[in-house]
Amino acid sequence: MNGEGVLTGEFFMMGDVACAEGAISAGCRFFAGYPITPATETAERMAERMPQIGGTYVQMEDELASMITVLGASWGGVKAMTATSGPGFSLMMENLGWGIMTETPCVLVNVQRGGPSTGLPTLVGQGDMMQARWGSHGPYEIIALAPSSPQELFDLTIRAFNLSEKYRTPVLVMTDAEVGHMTEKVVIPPPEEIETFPRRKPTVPPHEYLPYKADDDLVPPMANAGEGYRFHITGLTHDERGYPVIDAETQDKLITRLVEKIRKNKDDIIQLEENGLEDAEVVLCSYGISARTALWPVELARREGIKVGTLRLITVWPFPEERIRQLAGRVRAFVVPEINYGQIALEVERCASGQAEVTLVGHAGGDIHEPERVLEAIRRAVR
Amino acid sequence: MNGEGVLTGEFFMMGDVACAEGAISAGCRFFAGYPITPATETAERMAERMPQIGGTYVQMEDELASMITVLGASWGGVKAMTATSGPGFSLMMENLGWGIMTETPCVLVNVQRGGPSTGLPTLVGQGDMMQARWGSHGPYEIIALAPSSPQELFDLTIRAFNLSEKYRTPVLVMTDAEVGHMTEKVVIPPPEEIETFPRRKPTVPPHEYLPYKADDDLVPPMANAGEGYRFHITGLTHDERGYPVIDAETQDKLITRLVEKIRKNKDDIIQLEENGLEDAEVVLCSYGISARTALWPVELARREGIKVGTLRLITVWPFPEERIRQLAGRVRAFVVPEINYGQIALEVERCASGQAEVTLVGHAGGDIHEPERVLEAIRRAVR
Amino acid sequence: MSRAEIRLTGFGGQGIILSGYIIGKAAAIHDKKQATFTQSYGPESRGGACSAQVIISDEPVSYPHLIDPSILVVMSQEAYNKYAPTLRDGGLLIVDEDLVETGDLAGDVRLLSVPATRLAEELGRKIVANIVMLGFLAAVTDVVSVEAMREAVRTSVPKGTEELNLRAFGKGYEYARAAD
Amino acid sequence: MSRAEIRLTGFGGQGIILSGYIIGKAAAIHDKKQATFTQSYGPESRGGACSAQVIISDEPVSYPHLIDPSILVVMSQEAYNKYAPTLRDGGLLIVDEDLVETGDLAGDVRLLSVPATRLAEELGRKIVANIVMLGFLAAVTDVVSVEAMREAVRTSVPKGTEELNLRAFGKGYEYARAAD
Amino acid sequence: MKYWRKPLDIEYLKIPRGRIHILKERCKGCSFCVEYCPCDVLEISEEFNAKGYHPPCVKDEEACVNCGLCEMLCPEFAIYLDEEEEVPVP
Amino acid sequence: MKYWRKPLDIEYLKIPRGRIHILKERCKGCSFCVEYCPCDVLEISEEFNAKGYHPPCVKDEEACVNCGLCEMLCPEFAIYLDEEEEVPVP
Amino acid sequence: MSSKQTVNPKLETQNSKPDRHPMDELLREDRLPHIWCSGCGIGVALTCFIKALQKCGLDLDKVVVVSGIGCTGRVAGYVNLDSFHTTHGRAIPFATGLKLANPELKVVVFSGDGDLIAIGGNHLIHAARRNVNMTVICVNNFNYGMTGGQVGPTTPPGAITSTSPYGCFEHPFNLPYLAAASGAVYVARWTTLHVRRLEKSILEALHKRGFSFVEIISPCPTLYGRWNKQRTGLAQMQYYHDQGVIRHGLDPKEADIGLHGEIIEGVFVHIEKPTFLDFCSDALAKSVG
Amino acid sequence: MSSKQTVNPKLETQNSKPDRHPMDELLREDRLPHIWCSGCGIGVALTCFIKALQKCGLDLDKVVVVSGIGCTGRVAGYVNLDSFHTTHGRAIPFATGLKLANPELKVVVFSGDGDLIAIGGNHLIHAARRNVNMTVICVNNFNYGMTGGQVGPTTPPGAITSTSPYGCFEHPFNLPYLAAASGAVYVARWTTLHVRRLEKSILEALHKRGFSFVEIISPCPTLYGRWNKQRTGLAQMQYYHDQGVIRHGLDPKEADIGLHGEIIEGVFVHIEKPTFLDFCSDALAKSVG
Ligand SMILES: Cc1ncc(C[n+]2csc(CCOP(=O)(O)OP(=O)(O)O)c2C)c(N)n1
Ligand SMILES: Cc1ncc(C[n+]2csc(CCOP(=O)(O)OP(=O)(O)O)c2C)c(N)n1
Ligand code: SF4
Ligand code: SF4
Ligand code: SF4
Ligand code: SF4
Ligand code: SF4
Ligand code: SF4
Ligand SMILES: [Mg+2]
Ligand SMILES: [Mg+2]
Repeated sequence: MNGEGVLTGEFFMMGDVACAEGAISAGCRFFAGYPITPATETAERMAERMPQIGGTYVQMEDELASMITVLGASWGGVKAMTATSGPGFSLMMENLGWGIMTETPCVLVNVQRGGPSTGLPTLVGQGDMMQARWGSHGPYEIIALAPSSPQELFDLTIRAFNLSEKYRTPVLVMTDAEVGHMTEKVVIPPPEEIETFPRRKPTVPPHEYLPYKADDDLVPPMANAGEGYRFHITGLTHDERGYPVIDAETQDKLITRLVEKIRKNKDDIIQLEENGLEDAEVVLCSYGISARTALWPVELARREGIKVGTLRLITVWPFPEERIRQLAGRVRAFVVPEINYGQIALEVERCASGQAEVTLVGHAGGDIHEPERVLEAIRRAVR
Repeated sequence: MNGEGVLTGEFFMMGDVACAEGAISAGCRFFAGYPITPATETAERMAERMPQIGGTYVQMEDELASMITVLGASWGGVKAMTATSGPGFSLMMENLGWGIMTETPCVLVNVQRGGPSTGLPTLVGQGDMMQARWGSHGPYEIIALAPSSPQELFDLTIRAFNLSEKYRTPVLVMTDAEVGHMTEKVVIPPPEEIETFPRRKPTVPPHEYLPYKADDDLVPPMANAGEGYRFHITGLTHDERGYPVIDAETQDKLITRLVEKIRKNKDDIIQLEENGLEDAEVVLCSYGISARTALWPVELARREGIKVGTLRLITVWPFPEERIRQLAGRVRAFVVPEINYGQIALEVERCASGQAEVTLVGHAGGDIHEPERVLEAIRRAVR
Repeated sequence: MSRAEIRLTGFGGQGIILSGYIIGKAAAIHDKKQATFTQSYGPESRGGACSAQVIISDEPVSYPHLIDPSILVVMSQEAYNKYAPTLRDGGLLIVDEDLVETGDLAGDVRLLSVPATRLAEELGRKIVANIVMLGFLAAVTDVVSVEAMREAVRTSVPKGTEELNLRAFGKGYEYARAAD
Repeated sequence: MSRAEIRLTGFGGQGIILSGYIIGKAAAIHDKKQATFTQSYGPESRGGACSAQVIISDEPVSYPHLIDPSILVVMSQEAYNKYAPTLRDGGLLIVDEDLVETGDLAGDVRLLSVPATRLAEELGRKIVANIVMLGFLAAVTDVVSVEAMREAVRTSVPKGTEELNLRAFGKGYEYARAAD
Repeated sequence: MKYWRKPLDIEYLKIPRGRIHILKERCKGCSFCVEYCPCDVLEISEEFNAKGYHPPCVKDEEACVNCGLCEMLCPEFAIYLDEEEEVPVP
Repeated sequence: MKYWRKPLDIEYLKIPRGRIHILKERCKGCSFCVEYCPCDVLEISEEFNAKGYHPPCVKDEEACVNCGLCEMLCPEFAIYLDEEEEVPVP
Repeated sequence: MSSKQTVNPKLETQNSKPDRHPMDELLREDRLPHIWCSGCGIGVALTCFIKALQKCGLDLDKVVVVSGIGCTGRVAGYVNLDSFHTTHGRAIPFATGLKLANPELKVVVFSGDGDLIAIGGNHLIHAARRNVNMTVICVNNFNYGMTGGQVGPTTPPGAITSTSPYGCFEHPFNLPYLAAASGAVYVARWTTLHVRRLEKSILEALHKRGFSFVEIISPCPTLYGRWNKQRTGLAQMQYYHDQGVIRHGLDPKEADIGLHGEIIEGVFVHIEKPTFLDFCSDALAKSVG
Repeated sequence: MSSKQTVNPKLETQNSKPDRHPMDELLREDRLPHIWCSGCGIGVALTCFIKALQKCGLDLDKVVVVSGIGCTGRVAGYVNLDSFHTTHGRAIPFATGLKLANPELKVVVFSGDGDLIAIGGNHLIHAARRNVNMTVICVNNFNYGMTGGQVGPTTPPGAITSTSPYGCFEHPFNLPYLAAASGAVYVARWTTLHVRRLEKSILEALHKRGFSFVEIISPCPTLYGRWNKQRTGLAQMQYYHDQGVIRHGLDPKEADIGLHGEIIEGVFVHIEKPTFLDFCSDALAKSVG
């Protein structure tokens, strides 16, 4: 990767800004966006930084445009990103679907705030987690990561770009107003230490190139526009040539591959942070800011002698189904704090298959969890 | 209800058209839409019918506009509807959220086609079922109905309007290209036999009216614009006066009520069709067109001596959680055919809590299920 | 089983879809049976092969697609090539003899030919060939009653064209009777 | 526990947020501790009470909100009314004496007053009152080292204003020392 | 500093007397009223309101021609003229 | 019926000879080529193609001035002139 | 004094309380002071609107205000009328629904340049095209105030904003030209300094049949002004004073606004043509006839 | 013959096969015949575009075609260039991303009136405003063809469509006026009958720096024509012949189109102004300088 313009060192940095710097470190040279609290600082940073490093910042007329512009830029051969929050995220769903269908690498950051609707523009929420999975129409799989700190927002934005290139699919970074607006130390390694995944380029000559003929890992190499391949790309159901074919057979072949390229590679995609699970009776399972705020009540519970371990979902989608199933076989309960009325908790419940209790510690948003409520849920779980 | 202009009698009618006539019978006098296959026929019918009966048809510039225009019309005091398919449904999600947050009655019909993205515009899919539940940002609950025939598309559209007025919330009719484009006999009863739910009007004088002070059933009465109440309505988190208050406490109070008004009234909202469940070992659980196409394999399985019952979800959201839990305790397995890669099957799996096997019979769309595949799944379930 | 499955095919513009609708309506509304009518198109905007499917049954139609069609009406060569193989053994194949070259028929099929388009042209309106075909169909099968079909034609065609269409229907019907 | 929780408050435009940032940066970057800085606003577009929170710790900061703040710096009356009750028993309260009327203090609180805005005005720029306050804070507490704070001021203020701000910092620092 | 001393439509005005009311707690001290009063009636006071702004005060009530411009220009609905004493000028 | 017999930019044309090629299976029988040929070279044939359309045929090849209008107006890329025999006219 | 001309009798009585601002009857007093910054022009725009309402002679129970999201979007929350704070950009189609559902209503959209012209631009041009019966008041402060002062579709080239740190590098819309090209029957522009004329224009717009559009150039000292050498509302007002030029009837094509230089004001379009509702009743007639 | 002027040498050789249509080199032959109806004008529009491409002298490997959804939207699928069939209405912002990411590309948006002007209207006006370097070709057939002939933003008042059974009751956009008011530097309109001029206009548009817009009035006999007494493509062409009037340089304001009557054609705007990319490089210079 060309490290020019990439910062290196220790910074006291807001999460949103760390996200922008992560993108830059990952090689992102295109940002299209539309302002929205609490994601605006990412755009503002990009507006300042992109021209400095030969990249492009463009502020579009809305989020529909932002998302599709990013997809266009990606086909133009540049790593591209946008960042938004709930209302804008809802508006991006149709074009996100096009990105999935056409296998276009890019990164979409959602700095979640309290919803639904305009809700609590400045305050935290985690109410878009299921939307991240299901928000666009039709059947598909998606990759979504959930950082818990500005440093991780930096790190996971890089990872998001890498996964998006590796699996040729849009990747979501599902952060929130707390992490996005929090300022902490962020360490940016020297460029040469940052691993980036280059675009998978075709190895065949243009006339042999089939844009949707996948390699063994189910991912097809990708030519960029202007390289002489003369390909056609469509959001319609298409065959390996990229030509629309409107029938169930082609649909089955295409969509199954799109779904399987994520499901089959889930071990590579899923990252978890586990702590004290060896002898745990209760698993505190959470993600993002809620996983972090739960650490203290977990600590208090441990002091009370409760055997509680933590499972932090760094990758939320694809869901770490198997790990939950394994744990469910040997623990008494899962406690799932999240800032919504039960989203990831439903998935945990599904995978626990009745073998372990699942307790949601939910609330509607506007604040992080009171430690006492989480602690109480842990206590109840072993009672 | 004023029955003027409402048809009565037996008709050989396309599902989409029956949907329009159902709306008219329910008292709908406003349609805003944007053409999209396979939902266009509903709009076309409305364009013809609305002027005949003093209603309004307006074709908007896109689906964002269609959805919010319907919400505006509802506040103007008229029952209002729109109809779309996948791509348009994705575009309606933000404004749907506003409807939920502001408690605006209206009906949104999704005639599902194969997705994701532009996918299979003319062919069937059931890939938007989870999107119906989670497609807008933030935490909320929703009501969604799934008809299996043109007649039911007529009936459930009426029911959708009634539920939307009763619970002051947008209601979704989740049909599909098969049902929408299928033509069958539709019986339209005389107007006086059609039960319609009138808007809940305030009983207090304007200066005492608090637009978000709920009755005991958690639903607030609703004044229309222009009636002298001088209310303020916002998609921001708001108090009983409707004024924005941006804090966790107000959020908690408001969103909890919005969620609970549906959860607590679920017995009234949920409709199921059950058949042969008394001694069933296998439950064929499905909805919409897939529930219908499964009838034949169920019949074949019964002839083979397999004890298979059917549970058809007429209401899909809120999910009939308790009924599934009950059944899971005494049957061996659920077989869930749906035209996607597993959506409602996940909910069935969750509620089955490991007490009964759950088998998805899924496919990506473009066609209804081959009977043989469903039959095979039933056979395997008892093996 | 009392289930009859009929497929009508041709190219866009021939009124195939309307024919399917009329058969379904005749069965469902006038004969008081159960009927399900569906349609399918090719990728073309208009033109290209199109197909109308009608299922008629004494009981509610659960599975709404054709499983084993017993009647196939074909009004174009392209449609013939595409759909002929779907007809079940022992089924009835009706073709517009001027538009379709059947060649050697595979399997056990009952073939009836009718110059529907030519007969329609004799009425001065090629466009009613589909209704001529319906008259013929009503005469040679008993999936719906002739009265029901005639009534369905009358109430389904554009206002002002009822008379023409009923004559077309009669023409097809007579053609079949005469051939008997 | 080595966790220190600081809240700085005032109204929009006083540089409260920058102050919080500087403290956090001093701790995290220059003192090599762990620090988490967060901010909150009222509903107003600009103006109204605002608050900056800094948590400084030897270990990673897990819970990122204040639980029991031990230092409260107040630069407006509105902010005082809103936030004074959140200070923990035995905590340190620092106010700009010209802007805040503390009245009777409830509970066991250590109160220090400093005419930060007035001191800033003496430097000719009211706008650096926040930095005067930081100098004062650095002098009377040991949450961060004076060197770290000075360094953080220098590297955080707008380019070209470093000197002015360092003088403001010095002024606050000296004021505290003199009062000792 | 004064920007503009002639009210926009002075020709059409009667010159009545009015009383100037200032709702101090609403004021945010923008000084539009002070600067654009055609008769130099108002000035910014030394006083702070609870939000920390300096509301205007009346410097020369007699000079007021009740033109209402201060009321129209105030973004805060903080200043108005009452009209009880309105006296049309011939 | 003919709508228009003068090619749009006849002044600028050389009058060469060309051969008219018709890709019958692409034709959808719109008759744009027939109607707008300035020299009445083409006519609709009796023949059906596989899609059931009547493609045009050449009625009077000699009359063709190789203006290319048929090629430009054909929505189906079904008719073109080859230019091997192109003979510039002085 | 203008409020003598007030028509709504209900209001006159309400208004008798001496210590009450004469506009408070049309304001949600319990929500004042509002959230806008010191020197922000939105309050001035609102004042002119309230004044126009007090003079308009309409039944105020039937006047509805619809806003989108933004600083200006908060207007709906301060007027004591039926009022809707919709989603960002969607005020106009919401208003369309209201108006068509109940043609008795007088529907006013009051929102910001970002809301109406950036994300909402499509609805603006289509509603103008259809000539839907509504009045749109657009406060143009050359940036997105609510989200912290980003560049927008009206930001003049060269202007510094939080997302154009090197100067705005987009051409801005000329809103009157756009509105006119889309079909609006009444198009005007005023600054917040020209309050009497603005009030009069709003009044005209309220009485216009069809789609009327009033652009209000307004200070945002906190963000736009701060970065562009007009740090106070007053400085921006002074700019309007120095550079405001009234040119009624000018072809709006000529009414571009730059970072410095003239701001052309006036009523540019004032024509008659059938409204959407006129057409609707025709359709009704045809469908039954 | 025009193809003698072909510049891309690659193409000349490919083209030698005698039984191959000279435009096939730029078409996805394996997808022909296309899906458009008999008498549809989209194919004519495409022919003119291909002809212009063959003459333009650009490196065709760098020419990219972007369409939205609709009958016209299928154009992207037939040109043998890098081509994108995006979502409905979003061709222009997609093209913006492509162009800004790789300024070497020549980006052409080719789509329908519904796609570009109804759902995509906002992107059109904003891209024109920014003067983003691209050519937009809009096939205006006065309705939504793909979905079965509904009323749209260009449908003339009174026209019957599947959703205006009593006659269209909306005013249509005058697209050249809208494009001009939004900032386009090249604006032209032609019918599918005036193929030579259309080809020339496309060529000019391709060579224009900035945002160029070409409207093509085109028959949709199957839907629009059928309901409006022009049942064949030929009948619609005849209408263009009878009523087409060329008025270069006319103020596009005067170029309204009704159900009957004149269709004014010509090049209405042909001006120079800095493009978005010009400005971008300025910003780049400032950020490093
Ligand atoms: C879909 C969506 N995108 C973005 C936002 C964030 N947002 C809120 S207000 C605003 C801009 C407001 O600008 P303008 O309309 O000019 O109003 P102003 O604040 O300047 O008065 C934006 C982008 C949002 N609320 N919803
Ligand atoms: C979001 C969305 N809404 C609606 C549609 C359905 N749709 C497909 S094409 C089309 C209109 C096309 O009209 P136009 O652009 O004029 O193209 P034409 O077919 O007339 O060439 C519509 C509404 C869609 N694909 N996506
Ligand atoms: S009414 Fe206000 S502005 Fe007018 S003269 Fe009196 S004080 Fe001045
Ligand atoms: S105009 Fe209003 S807010 Fe401004 S100084 Fe005068 S009274 Fe205060
Ligand atoms: S080239 Fe075609 S249009 Fe021209 S004269 Fe020859 S046949 Fe006729
Ligand atoms: S123009 Fe083309 S499609 Fe039309 S008739 Fe001639 S060859 Fe056939
Ligand atoms: S930020 Fe700007 S627009 Fe918003 S209230 Fe403040 S001054 Fe007004
Ligand atoms: S429907 Fe109309 S626009 Fe579409 S291909 Fe047919 S004629 Fe052309
Ligand atoms: Mg603004
Ligand atoms: Mg069109």
